Amino acid sequence: MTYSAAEMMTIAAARALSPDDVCFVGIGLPSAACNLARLTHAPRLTLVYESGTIATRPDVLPLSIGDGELCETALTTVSVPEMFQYWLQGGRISVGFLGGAQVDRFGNLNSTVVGDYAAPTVRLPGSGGATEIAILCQRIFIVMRHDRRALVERLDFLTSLGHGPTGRERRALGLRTEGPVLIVTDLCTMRPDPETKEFAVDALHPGVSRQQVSDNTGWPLRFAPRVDDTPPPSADELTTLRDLHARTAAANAGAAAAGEGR
Amino acid sequence: MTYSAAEMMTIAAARALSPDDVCFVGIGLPSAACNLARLTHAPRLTLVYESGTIATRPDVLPLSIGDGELCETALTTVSVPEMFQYWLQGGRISVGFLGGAQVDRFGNLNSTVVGDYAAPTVRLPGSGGATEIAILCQRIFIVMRHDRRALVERLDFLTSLGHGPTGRERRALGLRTEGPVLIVTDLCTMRPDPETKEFAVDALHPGVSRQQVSDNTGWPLRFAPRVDDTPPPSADELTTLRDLHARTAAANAGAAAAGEGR
Amino acid sequence: MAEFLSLPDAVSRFVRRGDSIALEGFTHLIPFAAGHEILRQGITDLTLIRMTPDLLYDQMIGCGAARKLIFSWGGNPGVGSLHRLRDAVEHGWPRPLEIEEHSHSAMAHAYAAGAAGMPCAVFKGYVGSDLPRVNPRIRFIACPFTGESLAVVPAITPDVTVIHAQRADRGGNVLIAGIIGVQKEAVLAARRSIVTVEEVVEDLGTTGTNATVLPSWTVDAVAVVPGGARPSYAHGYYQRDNAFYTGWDAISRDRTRFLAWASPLHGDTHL
Amino acid sequence: MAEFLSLPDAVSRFVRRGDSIALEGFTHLIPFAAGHEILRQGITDLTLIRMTPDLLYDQMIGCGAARKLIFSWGGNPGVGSLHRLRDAVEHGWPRPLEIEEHSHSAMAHAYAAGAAGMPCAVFKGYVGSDLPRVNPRIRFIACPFTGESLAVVPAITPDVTVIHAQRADRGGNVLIAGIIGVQKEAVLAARRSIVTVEEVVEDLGTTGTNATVLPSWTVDAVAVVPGGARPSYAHGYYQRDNAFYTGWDAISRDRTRFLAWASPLHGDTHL
Repeated sequence: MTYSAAEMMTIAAARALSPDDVCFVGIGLPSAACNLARLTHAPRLTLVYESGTIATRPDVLPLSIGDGELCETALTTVSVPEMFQYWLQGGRISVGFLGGAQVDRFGNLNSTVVGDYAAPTVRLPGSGGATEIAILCQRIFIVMRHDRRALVERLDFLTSLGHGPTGRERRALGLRTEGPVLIVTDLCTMRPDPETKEFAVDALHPGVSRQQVSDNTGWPLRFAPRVDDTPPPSADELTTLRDLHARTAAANAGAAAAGEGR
Repeated sequence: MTYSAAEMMTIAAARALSPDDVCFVGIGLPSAACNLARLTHAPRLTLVYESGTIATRPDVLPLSIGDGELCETALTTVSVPEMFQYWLQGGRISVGFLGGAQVDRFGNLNSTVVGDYAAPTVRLPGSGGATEIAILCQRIFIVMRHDRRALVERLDFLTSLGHGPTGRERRALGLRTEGPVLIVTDLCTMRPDPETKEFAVDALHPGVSRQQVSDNTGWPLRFAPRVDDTPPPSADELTTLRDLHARTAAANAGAAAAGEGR
Repeated sequence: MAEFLSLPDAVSRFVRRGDSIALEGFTHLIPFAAGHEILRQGITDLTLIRMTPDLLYDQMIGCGAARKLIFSWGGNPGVGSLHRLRDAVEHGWPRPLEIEEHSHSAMAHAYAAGAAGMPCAVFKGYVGSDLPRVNPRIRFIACPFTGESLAVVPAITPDVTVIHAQRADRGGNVLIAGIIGVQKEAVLAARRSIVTVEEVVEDLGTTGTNATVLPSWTVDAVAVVPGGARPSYAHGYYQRDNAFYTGWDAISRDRTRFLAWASPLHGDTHL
Repeated sequence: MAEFLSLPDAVSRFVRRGDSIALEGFTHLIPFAAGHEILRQGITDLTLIRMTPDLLYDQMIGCGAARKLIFSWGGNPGVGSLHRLRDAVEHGWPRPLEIEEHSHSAMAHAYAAGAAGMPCAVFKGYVGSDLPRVNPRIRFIACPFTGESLAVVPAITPDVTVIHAQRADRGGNVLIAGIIGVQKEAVLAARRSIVTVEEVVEDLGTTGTNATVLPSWTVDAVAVVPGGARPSYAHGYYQRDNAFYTGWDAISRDRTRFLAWASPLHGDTHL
């Protein structure tokens, strides 16, 4: 079966999840990856959305983090303050997914502004949950489209701490959580060096060259001593993912027909 | 109708409640007084118990602050942390009832120990909610049996702040709540002097003399410029209170017959 | 005790020019109808507070009703940017917009602190982030027992909070169910509050439960506004109009298209 | 993931000599059966934590299982004193009992802080009280924005929390309903936790609701113990045995009568 780079990216992210993980899930690719994992190799995977839905099992992907589907299929739904107090800050989440407009080689993220904060070129949405997800989940998975505007030499703004601007700050701050352990892009996966915490490519997606990855990265990119080939999507993975997207599209079309707007 | 001193005391406390009050209710006399008020002149009176029951309308008096009857007749029941955070500390309660083993002339209360804290003669139950009820409810009503061991010259321990050991500390601490505005005993009612905050008798229950009250008070007791006679219980008040107690006794007898113990 | 009022009466009684105002909702139960009524009445100079300013605040900012925004995530969920918000921040159109920016955890804690009568919220947050550099209302204190550094932000105490809920009973008690967000905290934290509801019922059916209820004595006005959350949704009543959210992107990208969309909502004073 | 164990197995696996332990319950759902099992197994040197130590802790203290009590109100509700607690504090019988004494608000905040991963709880409390003079774990800090003095106490993080709940599903998810007290916070704040339940059901029926649920992955052991809260009560299952509470006064007043009552519960080690 043929597949897109976006599908490969989602599937690579899904594979990184373990059956006993409790995930703090964001909208978009993280949501697709988590639900794909739940529907394939990790049926016990627990999904928590910051809207307060705990152990939700959505049949279709939410467009927003607070969709009714999430509540209707959750074990229970708590208030947003409780979600951030008892569940995120309480250390109950093993994996947090984060993205952003920019990431640097140490997994620090910018989702605030491009340009100067006081007079930005592009005003981005802002932190949302990310600033505390980054420090309070046991491990962080970062998902990004791979291009030079996203994987940058230097962030315009540090919204969410990875391993720190020099790779040493996180440890120095005494945080007990691991921080970013994985970056998944549409070209490759990267993991941090155990000592320097600089991310290095550890697997290339099928058909992607080292040169192609380096050309699309804003810093002089390192490769791990051993670089694997990402196994291509299995038929089961692809079918499950496409069914999920098809169900989602059908549900949204139905809802659009039923809705009226303002 | 004849009546007991305890009935007079409960009825005097009930009369002090206004229809729009939101009361933080303790077990025993405060619970009887609040429910009597709700069943007579203050049908809209809102009762909140620290077990988390909001706007409860019990048909019988609870033996404990967490009785099922309170939950089963409440608008809703919240957790105990929420009760203390959003409802008591949030300033939502207009009247708190407090009692204790000892009260002084400025409405400070001891419910902790008789004797030295480290080697007490009598170990009392302790603060419970009282320490923060005393500072966070808009107004405090104190209910006590009138005797020299209870109305004392000097507390063995200050559990809950009234107007302070000299009557000036509460104001100096900048608290925006009023503190104790009423003491109801089985002999009289007392209110604080607007300036000195020392409690003075403002009404004597029927048949009680000034001498009798003074003899039973552990400090040189003052009387307000005008001392009223407490109106005796009305037939409606007495009947309602006795019906409430009778329903309670019947329910407890029934529950005892149904229960088994360990 | 909550008073039952029409939406125009509730807004004119309880929302004032220059107020700090939270129209809260977390995807679910966003009080669009009340926000539009505020625009219709031309109430301006508002400080808008919300964790997730989405289309409603984009519309209010585009109409020039806000002088300041306190927020933690400003986007069109699953779609993209809020173009009116961006235009105000990036180009000062139709008027400059002051920004006070937090994280979700900070705002959730700050609403809870407001509801709990606290002057500030203390939590584990902002470690290593640049946000404290650009927001002086983020401070740090040491735990007196462990020495650990903890973040502190001021409690959120809006002049007025407006929310939409499923229903009220005849006594004015309000039930919120489903994704409940920070709405209860936002009402309890506010000096004044308006709740729009889908319907009024005889009995909320919450006796003996642990349901999320705002008692009548915590709310100033209840206005019955069926569909008051559209194009957001009301669990148990109607679904989210995702097509409107998606379509908003094109309307809001363009000042002219936005002005045409907004013209029925203009008050007299601000555009 | 919670494991389903017998009560003796759950206690022997998760409760250890010298533990700090919270057997929580606010009149409702007090885990008497689990507490008695701890006595039967002779586990001692415990630091008992509870807002409202009532008959169960009176029994455990009378049996000599505790070296310390952290509490905010120690009485027999509506009846009077806890005579075993008083005997331990006033006369050191059967062993001296160290006391760490708080107010309800402090303990409720401290459990919530423990559940929220905070090292301490900050709140408005203890103003003008003598309690901070006798408890060095009560401190004060200033709000960095207003200067207001605020009380601080350490978070409560028990080695083990034991609660009783109405039911679990087959996956080990636990539902608590009615007067829910601080039980959810006490479990989330603890390193280990045991929940006894009235029954196991196929489906909790909480999907789509805002019910109070402890997911399976927050609990170590679930033990099915019908009647496990008696003489306390379980909303929807059985009522409080008020006669037992009233009758306890006479039993506990007298060391000899208490020892006779307690003899079937004695472990080997502590009396």
